This record gives sequence, structure tokens and C-alpha cells, in this order.
Amino acid sequence: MELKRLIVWIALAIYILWVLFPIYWAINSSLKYVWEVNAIPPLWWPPKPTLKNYIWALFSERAGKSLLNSLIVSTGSTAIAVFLGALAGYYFSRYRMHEGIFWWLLTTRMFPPIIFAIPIFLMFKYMGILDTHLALIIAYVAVNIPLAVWLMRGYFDEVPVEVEEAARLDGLTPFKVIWKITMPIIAPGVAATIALTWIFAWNEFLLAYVLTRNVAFTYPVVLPTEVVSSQVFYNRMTALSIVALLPSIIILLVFRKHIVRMYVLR
Amino acid sequence: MKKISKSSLFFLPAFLWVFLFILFPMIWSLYISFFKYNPAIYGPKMTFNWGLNYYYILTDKRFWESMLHQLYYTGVGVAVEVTLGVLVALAIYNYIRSEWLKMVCLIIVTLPIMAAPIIVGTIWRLLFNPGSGVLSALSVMLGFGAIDWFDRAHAMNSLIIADIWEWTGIIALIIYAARIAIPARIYELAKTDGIPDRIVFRRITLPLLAEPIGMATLIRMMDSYKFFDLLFIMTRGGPGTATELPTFYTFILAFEQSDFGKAAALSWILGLIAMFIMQYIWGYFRKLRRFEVRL
Amino acid sequence: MVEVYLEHITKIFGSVVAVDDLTLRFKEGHLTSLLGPSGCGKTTTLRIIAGLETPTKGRVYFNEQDVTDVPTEKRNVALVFQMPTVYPTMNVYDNLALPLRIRGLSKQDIDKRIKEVSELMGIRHVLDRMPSSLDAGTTQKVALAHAFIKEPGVYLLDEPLTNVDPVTRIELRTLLKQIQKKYKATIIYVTHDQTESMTLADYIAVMRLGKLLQFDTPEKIYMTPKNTFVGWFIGNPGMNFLDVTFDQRRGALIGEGFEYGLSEEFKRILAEKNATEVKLGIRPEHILVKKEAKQGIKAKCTLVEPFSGDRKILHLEVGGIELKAKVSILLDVKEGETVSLEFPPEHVHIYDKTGELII
Amino acid sequence: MKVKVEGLTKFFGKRKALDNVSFEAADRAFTIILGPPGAGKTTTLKILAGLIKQDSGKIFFDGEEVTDIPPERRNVRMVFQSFALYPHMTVYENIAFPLKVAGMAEEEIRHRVKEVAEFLKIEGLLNRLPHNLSGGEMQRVAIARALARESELYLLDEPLVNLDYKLREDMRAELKRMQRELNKTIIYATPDPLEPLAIGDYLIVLNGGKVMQTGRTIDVYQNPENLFVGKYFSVPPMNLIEGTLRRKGERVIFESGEFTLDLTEIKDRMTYIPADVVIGIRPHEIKFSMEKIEGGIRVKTILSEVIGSDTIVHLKLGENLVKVFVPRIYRLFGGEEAWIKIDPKSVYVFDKRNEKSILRRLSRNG
Repeated sequence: MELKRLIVWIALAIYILWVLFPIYWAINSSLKYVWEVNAIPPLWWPPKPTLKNYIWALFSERAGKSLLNSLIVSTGSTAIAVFLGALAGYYFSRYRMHEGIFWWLLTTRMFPPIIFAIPIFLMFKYMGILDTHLALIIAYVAVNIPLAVWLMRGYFDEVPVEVEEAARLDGLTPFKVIWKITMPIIAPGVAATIALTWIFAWNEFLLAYVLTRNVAFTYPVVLPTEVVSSQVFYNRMTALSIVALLPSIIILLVFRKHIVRMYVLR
Repeated sequence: MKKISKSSLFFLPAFLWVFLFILFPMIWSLYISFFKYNPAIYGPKMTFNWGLNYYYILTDKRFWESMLHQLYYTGVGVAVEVTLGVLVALAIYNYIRSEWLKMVCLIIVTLPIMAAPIIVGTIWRLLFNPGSGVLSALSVMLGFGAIDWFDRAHAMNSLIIADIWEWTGIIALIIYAARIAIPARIYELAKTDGIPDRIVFRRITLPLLAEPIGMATLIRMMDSYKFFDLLFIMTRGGPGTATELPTFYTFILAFEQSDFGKAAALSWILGLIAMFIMQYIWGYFRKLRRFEVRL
Repeated sequence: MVEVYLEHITKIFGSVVAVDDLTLRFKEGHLTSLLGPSGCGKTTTLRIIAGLETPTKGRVYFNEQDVTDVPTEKRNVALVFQMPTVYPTMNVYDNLALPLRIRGLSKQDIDKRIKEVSELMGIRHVLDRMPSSLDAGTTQKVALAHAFIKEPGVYLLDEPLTNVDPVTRIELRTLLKQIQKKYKATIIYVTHDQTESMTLADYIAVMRLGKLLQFDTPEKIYMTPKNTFVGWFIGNPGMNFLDVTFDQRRGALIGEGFEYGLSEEFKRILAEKNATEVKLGIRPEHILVKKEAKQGIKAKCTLVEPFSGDRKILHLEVGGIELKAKVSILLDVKEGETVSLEFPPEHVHIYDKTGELII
Repeated sequence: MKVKVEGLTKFFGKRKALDNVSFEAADRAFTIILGPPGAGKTTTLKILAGLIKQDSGKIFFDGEEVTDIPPERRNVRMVFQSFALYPHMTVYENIAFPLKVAGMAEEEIRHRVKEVAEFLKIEGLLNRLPHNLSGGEMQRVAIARALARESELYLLDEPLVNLDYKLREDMRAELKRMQRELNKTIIYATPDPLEPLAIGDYLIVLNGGKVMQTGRTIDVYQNPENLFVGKYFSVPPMNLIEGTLRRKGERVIFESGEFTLDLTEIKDRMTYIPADVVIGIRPHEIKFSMEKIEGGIRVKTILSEVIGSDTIVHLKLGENLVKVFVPRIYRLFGGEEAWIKIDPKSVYVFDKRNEKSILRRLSRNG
């Protein structure tokens, strides 16, 4: 019995190591100089740790700007998507009508994004807004609305209708009820929705790659471009990766309870 | 009627937005798919070509090869992920006593799914790097000689390994949530009956987890069909077209060969396949709302 | 069949004492009920007997044999839960067959036994159904059949009738009693419902906050509750209590606005115990209410609750304390009226300040 | 305030939740709406509060129609079955909220909350959040919130249902007392037939969205107009036996299988004599004994339920299961022999075809 337990523990420990090792390796590489990264055999520890790569990631013309762009686009699109998603989520939760539209909204998220990436590209080209923040924000809002609706509806469902009715009897008009009673109650849910919607926009690659070039590019677009130059700057790439990974980790720690819900609609 | 339209104001903005920027473009792309449209070669002129695009695609060997790659990729990847994920979830649930340690394990297991796929691709490309990559070094150390992880024989499997690293966690999370939802009293009843663990697992735990496992599998399959970012940064479909998946082929048609008519036709073929699979996911899809991980 | 003996059992969860130094003997072939409000430790006690919890202190004996360290699967106990619980992944037949298969019974024997038991329990017609298609009452019948078929040493029932419809409840009560009488089964029955306890049990153990308050037959528990909590908890409505002081010179209990003369024996006992501040307890149906307010204890009627049928409940105020009296519906008392009360000595109980019975 | 409801009808989708409901609730009285789950009690209350709009019918408060006044301006106070406390506010904030909305001054609010909290004995809970409260405490807070702002009409929706049974016993009397002190109109919905008897002045019996009977509580109890009211408004439920009425000369005899009962004594009260009837007998009006009763019927017991100092004996009378309420403790486990006796004067007779009572009203003094 105890032997079995020991074996399982060892297996689990190996799995945990397997998960953590690539992250360790990314941190390790991000602290190296480029010739150390390409050394054969690989160096398990940076001989002369340097923060040079992080300085590049945060402040360089290209990487630093890409992070800023990512921030603008993710935040802008999240604000709109969550606002519209909350409205729609409230509707679907309270009125229980047009369920078909609700499910149809969700369906759009299950198609491979390339399917609408092509026409959106053509459309934005026609409209002349390619390579702008606006283009990315519009696209991300469209992609993230179903997620926000899905999450918000779930949270609204948890507030009993009778609480809102009690507030009506206490003298609030319907809109004030939502604003002063319902929203404060589901504040943690709203925060989770914001965080999860934000992280999707933050992590998105294909649309960003297709819709941007030299101005509105986000960090996922920058990462592969460091590959195609004559030298492969893995040290820079991993540094940028680690910086970009930080928000994800923070959100995971804070909103871990909500992750499963979110994943369904990746 | 008036009452309905008033409350509809709540969902109309969201609906219109999605309609304008997802649904309408998709319909437009259906329109394009019936035209010869390659702005890079022929300029902005669109010529109606009677569905020839569809004919080209369906007789294109490269398309069918990419579909085969997709089958292999999804089949092997999802099978390993589900098996591993179930084992990890049950190992954490059954063999770790401290609630705190359970939580730490689950957070670590979940870590990769939060990372942007493009970041995961970057890291794994580095790990698989011929020569200076850790895994190459490892294979030399273990006496297998220098393996090129990105050659014809290995490239697809390398992708799958990275995919497994990224997505096993979500299976574990879903199964863990489902396992929590099974009431303890069923196991207590089994205990009073003196039923051996082996039988409890086979006759009680596994059948009760069948539904969530099926659900997680379907969701993962759907997701692996959307797979793009990792491929883009790790192999770009290469060497040659050895790791090319249909979505990536669509991308190349559109953004490298500028053949938007054909790309639109291919994307609609992919869309129809997606709708077909979705029918099966539909029923399961609603059920997942029941689960929530209590970490 | 097994006699269960608990010896100084204590169970602590974190900082909560769930069971506090409990010593109790569950007699072989009897139905003993553990009765108390939620959180009194009754379910924990049951789980300790089942071996699902290990006591922090104390020993558990089955037939004089120490089983404290024996795992659940070796104790041969049957557990029935409040939420009707069976194996959800098997049909009813397999549910009943599984424990027998584990014991290595032959196919024919199993088949025969299941036939017998399902006949007795009235679940013959659902043998090939899955549990998810059964209602709560039927599922609970299956759970009970599952317990019965194992021929356990002791049945442990945790509020088994709470989630069951009224018709099935009557059926299951009758079945339980039959099993106990016919097969001399030891049954331990946890409930918060005094009606269940009073109806079914041979012995009742009243628990509160992990402690045993009283262990007795239902009649004794009702007629002479050992402390004020038991008096209040059992009964419908519960016993009335009046704060009074014992005046040795006058030989009476003095309360606000009334005096209650005591018999010689009562006086002697109270004097011996040197008790002054005491509580007088009397059940609502034992209070005699008279319309002419001449002698006896004067009380003002504050509320009349038509209870059911031929009885009503009067809320009476005596010196700022509220009493309830159950009287005949024919007694014409209006709200606001003053009446006189009489407490028949044979129904009067006297408790000390902490609520323990003196007489 | 006097409340009058006229022909209320409400559909939820295709389901008719309320079907032409009309009643009046007297000024400053305790009116109870009694009915099983799904009878339309909550819907009725919510329509009175304005939270749900009726499809047709009118509501008058003191003779004034209020159908088009939104809930926030009706000034009706309501206690919900689920209590519906604001989960993110403390008890104090919950009680103060309606006052704040009404624009009361801070100082005044504090004073009023204190007053209400004292009245309901919850001063000690003011800083707690609702999820830290027990069911009984939540209920008091919900009532406190309803009482904080003064109103002429209070609606209570099954406030005792979520409480455990010992607590209910005390709360019933407390509610009655509260109504006395408040001296306002209260309409109270409940599925529990014990509560109207204990606290109600007037009763409205609702079933399947229809009004079955209205009147003074004790009057309804003594003269159930139909089978439903007889069966439902009885604790424990009335025994119902199907059978036929036979005339034998001057005598009227009820027959059900082998069981017969001479009903000649109440023949004068029968408006007509149908063939197929259902008779109803309240469990406590059957005399029960383990020894032979002169003129009694011999029966076999099934089981007894001991409730405090009383017992409900289940027994078999012919093919029928009958419950008898006995004011002493009997512990029976089935198969015992016993005798019962039924007084014809305590029997209710319903026509089987339309389930209406065929007896003339009786005014007994209880």
C-alpha cells in the first residue's frame, strides 16, 4: 500500500518537473548572452547572468512598443467586450428568451479563427484600417463577446431574481437595481470576466499577425520575427516571453476558480 | 411586441457587433470563395469561376495530406493528453492529503494553459533546437546520438510533445472538478461493503467520470482543430509540408500566395467540418457549466 | 448480531469538539436512536462506529471486542444515508449482488437471496432499473435492501427517512421495525426528528454539543427529562420552565407573582441539596387551566393558537414569563383574559440553575 | 389598508398560474393565503407588490386602482421566501437600505434601524454579513428590512418554510404578536395548514391558480366547501373514504366495501343525497381504544407515530388506510387489534362528481 503511494508520488513529481522545466529553461535562457544560448552542450545555469535581454524586452523600439500595443489593444477590447457581454449576459440570464442566439454566439468561438481572419483582413483592408489599434480592438471585441456573455450570464444566474425584486420594493428603478445591487454582488465575477477576456486578447496571435504590420503590432507578432533574422536571439525571445507570461501567472493565481469555465470557450 | 424590443436593447449591441465582424465577414468569404480572386497576381479584379475553387481544393493532394496530418496530430495528441490528464487528476485527488499541496499541484498543472501558445512555441523551439537544444543534448547524453527534432521523421511528434505539455493541464482540471463532484458517501458505502479499490475504480469511479472524460476529449479535439500558433512558430509546416495542417495551409494560400478565392473556399470546407463536429459537442457543451474547480 | 459499546469517545476536528467523552451501550437486537439538533455530534458518532472516522480518544467495542483500529470493510456494518445512496453506475440487481459477490457467493445463491430480499422490500419490479430512474423513496428502499442483504452486525442509519415521501416513509418505518423484531437486528438510528425517535426507538440517546444528555426509553425521556434542554427539545410544544426560588421557611417555590407549595418529600430533597435558585418545569398538556381566577397561580392569556382539532395552545403570562398550555378546545378562554393555573405535583419537575434535574 | 383583487389571471408561457382570482383582505387584519406548492401564492403576492404584471384583472388599495404603479412607488413591503437579503451588505446596511433610498437622514436611519433591530431582537447581528447568519436570524433580518420603512401593507411569502420545526413553533406566535403591535394589513402565504389556525384572521385557499374558498379562518375550517379544502386544511390531513349513500327508509347509510356508517343523524343537513360520495373525517374526531368500544368497529393497526404526548395511529378500515389522532402515547408496530368509533356529526360529505360539500353550513362554537 505504502509502496504504491510512493510510486504515485514519484510519478507525480516527474510530471510536475516536466511542467516546470521548460519554464525554468526559459528563465535560464533569458539571463544569458546569445552565444551562451547557442552553446553546445547547453549551459544549465547562466555563467554571467545578465538583465540585458529584459531591458531589450521592456524598452526597445520593437519589443517595448509591442508590449505597449498589446496592453492598449487588450485593455481597450476587454472594456468594450465585457460591457456589451454584461448587458447581453444579463438579458439571457433574466429574460430567458432567444436562447438560440445565445448558443449561436457561443458557436462562433469554436470555429478555427482562420475562417474569419481572412474576410476580416479583406474587409479592414477595404476600410483602410489595417495596422491600427482600432482594427485589432474591433476584431478582439467580436471574438471575445461570446466569452464575456457566457461568463457574465453564469454569474448573473447566481443572483436570485428575488434579490432584485426586493430592491425594486425598496424603491429602486430597474436600471438602478442592476447598477446598485446586482453589479456589486457579482463584482468578483465581473473581475474574473475582465481578467479572462483580457488574457485572451493578450495571448492572441493569428489576428494580430494578419491585421498588423509596422505600427500596431503586438508582442506575439514580435516573437517569431526575432527568429527569422540571421541570428536567432533566443535570449531576447525568452525574456520577452517571461515578461508577457507574468500577467497570465498573476491572473491564474487570483482567478484560479474560474479557469474551467473559461476554457470551454477557448 | 413593444416590450420585447425594449429588453432586446440589452443584447442587440453584442449581437450586432458579432454579426458585423464575424458572421457578415464569413458570409462574404462564402461569396469570395466562388471567385477567382488573387490581388497580388491579377489585381483587385474578381472573376466568378463556378465553384472551381472547391474543385481545386478537393483534388489537391496537399490538402488531403494536411487532413491526414490533422488526424494523426489530433489522434495521438488528444489520446495522450486525456490519459495523462486523467491519471494526474486522480493522482492529485487520491494521493495527496494536504489541501494546500493539492492546490499548489493544481496551479502548477494549470500553468501551461495560461501561457500564450506563441510563447509555448518559442520555448519548445528552443528546447528542441538542433545542437544547442536541451533535448538534443539529452539524446546525445543518453547515447541515442544527435537527433534532429525538426526533421521529417520527428517534426510532427515534436509538435505533439509541445501540445501535450500545454494542454494536459486542462484535462486534469476538468477531471479533478468532476471527481470532486462525486459524493464521498458512495465511496463510504463501498468501504462498508468491503469492495476492493480495483473494483471500485472500474465499476464506480471510471463510469462516473466517463461523461466528463468524453466532454474533455471532444473539447480538446475541437481545439486541436484550431491549432495554429505553435505550428507557426515551431515548424511553419516544414520541413517541406511534413507538418502542415489544414488551417495552416489556408493561411499560406491567403497570406503567402494571396489566393484569397481558394483560401476562402478551403476555410468554408473547414467551417463545415467544424459545424459537423460541433453537433456532437452540443449536448456535452451545456453540461460543463455544472463543474467548477474548487481550488 | 452485535452489541456496540462506546467507551469515553472523544472526537475533535481542528478546534471543534464534535463528540465529547461519550460512553454508550447499544443493546443487541434493539433500535437505539441518537437524537439531537444539527451539529450535536450524532452523525460523527455514527461514523465512528462505522469506522469512517477514528476517535481522537476512547475505544469502540463490538461484542466486547475492541474494533477501534479495525477498518470499516472488516467491521461488517451497513450504512444508510440521508441522501438515498446506492452505486449510481449499476442497476438495482447489481447493487444488491455486489456485496455478495465480494464474499464469493455462488450465482444461484445470490439470485435466490436477491429474490427473497427484493420481495420483502417491495422492489422486485425495479431490479433491472438504473438508480437514476428511481425516485428518492424507492432508492432508499434499495439502499435498505442493500444493507439488509449483507446481514450486517449492526445497521447504522443516518436520518434515512428525511428525504423520503410520506407514503414510503410509513412503509419503511414498518419494514425497519420488522427487520429489527424478526431478525433481532441491532439498529442505530440517527435523527433530529423527535417523532421518528419516539415512534421507532426502544432507547433514545439525546445529544447536544457532542455530549450525551440522557439515555433512556422514549416514555422515560418524555415523562422525566433529565435536563431542561431535553424537556424543551422533546414535546410539541416543549416543556415550560419558570425561574423560581425555593423558600425553605415557607416550604414553597416563589416566582414573580406566584407561590407554589411543595409536598414534604420535595421540600426535604430541596433542603438536602441546599438549592435556592431553581427552575420549575411542566409540560403544556399537564397544566390545568381554570376560568375562575380565585385560587392557584394567576396568569394572563396573551394568545390563543388553535392547535389542531380538539386542542388549542394558550400562551400565558405569569410574572413576565411565558408559558404554553395545551387545553381542550372547549375551554373558552379569550385573549387578554385572566385565568388560574394549577400544576399537578406528579407532573412537576424541578431543575437546578444549570438545568439539571433535581426532582 | 383594504386590499381588493378582482379577476386576476396570469399566464407563464402556456401555464395558467392564476385563474380569475378574486378576494378581499380586510384592513389591519391578518389574511392568509393557503395552498400547496404551485398553487399561485407567490405569484399573487408578487402581483400585489407590482413585481409581476397580471394578464388581466384589477387590484385596488383602499379603493384606488394600482395596476399601473411600478413596484418602487407602491410602497408595499415584502418578505420573500428565500429572504432575498443583499449578500454583499451587512445586516445594518440591509435594513438601512430602503430608508437610504427613501432619502432619510443618516441620523434618523440609525435611530430607526436600532428601533427595528430591538423589536426583532437582532441588535447583536448588525455588523454581520448574511451568509454568516442562521436561517432563523436571516428571517428576522428579512422581516426587519421589510418593517424598517413604514407601509400600510406587508406581504409575507412562506417566511417560516425554511426554518426548522422547533423554531417555527416560536416564530408563529411571534409573528402574530408582531401583527398586533404593528396593526397593519398583512397578507401571508403558506403551504402549512397549521399556520392559518395558529395566526390567521381570514383565509384564502388557493389551488392550481383558483380560489377554492375564502372566509374567516375558523369558519373555513368548520365548513369546507369542497373536497380540496377539507383534505388540505386539516392537521393531520383528513381521512377520505369513497363509497355510496343508500337510503333505507328514513335512514341514510354510507357504504364502502364492508365498512358502513349510519349518517341518519346529519340527514337534515344534506342539501341533496347523491349516490357516489366521499366522506371526510378528521383524525382527531375518531375515537380510538385498544379495548372493545360498545358500538365500535374492530380494526387492525398498521403503525403509530408518536408526536410529543400524542399519537397518530395508522390503521386499516376495510380497504382504506385511516389515521386516528390519539391524545396519549401508543407505540404500535402493526397487526394489533383495536376499536374505533366515528361520530356521524363529525363527518363531512362530498359529492364525488363535483367534489363539493353537500352539507349545509354549520356554525359550531370552537
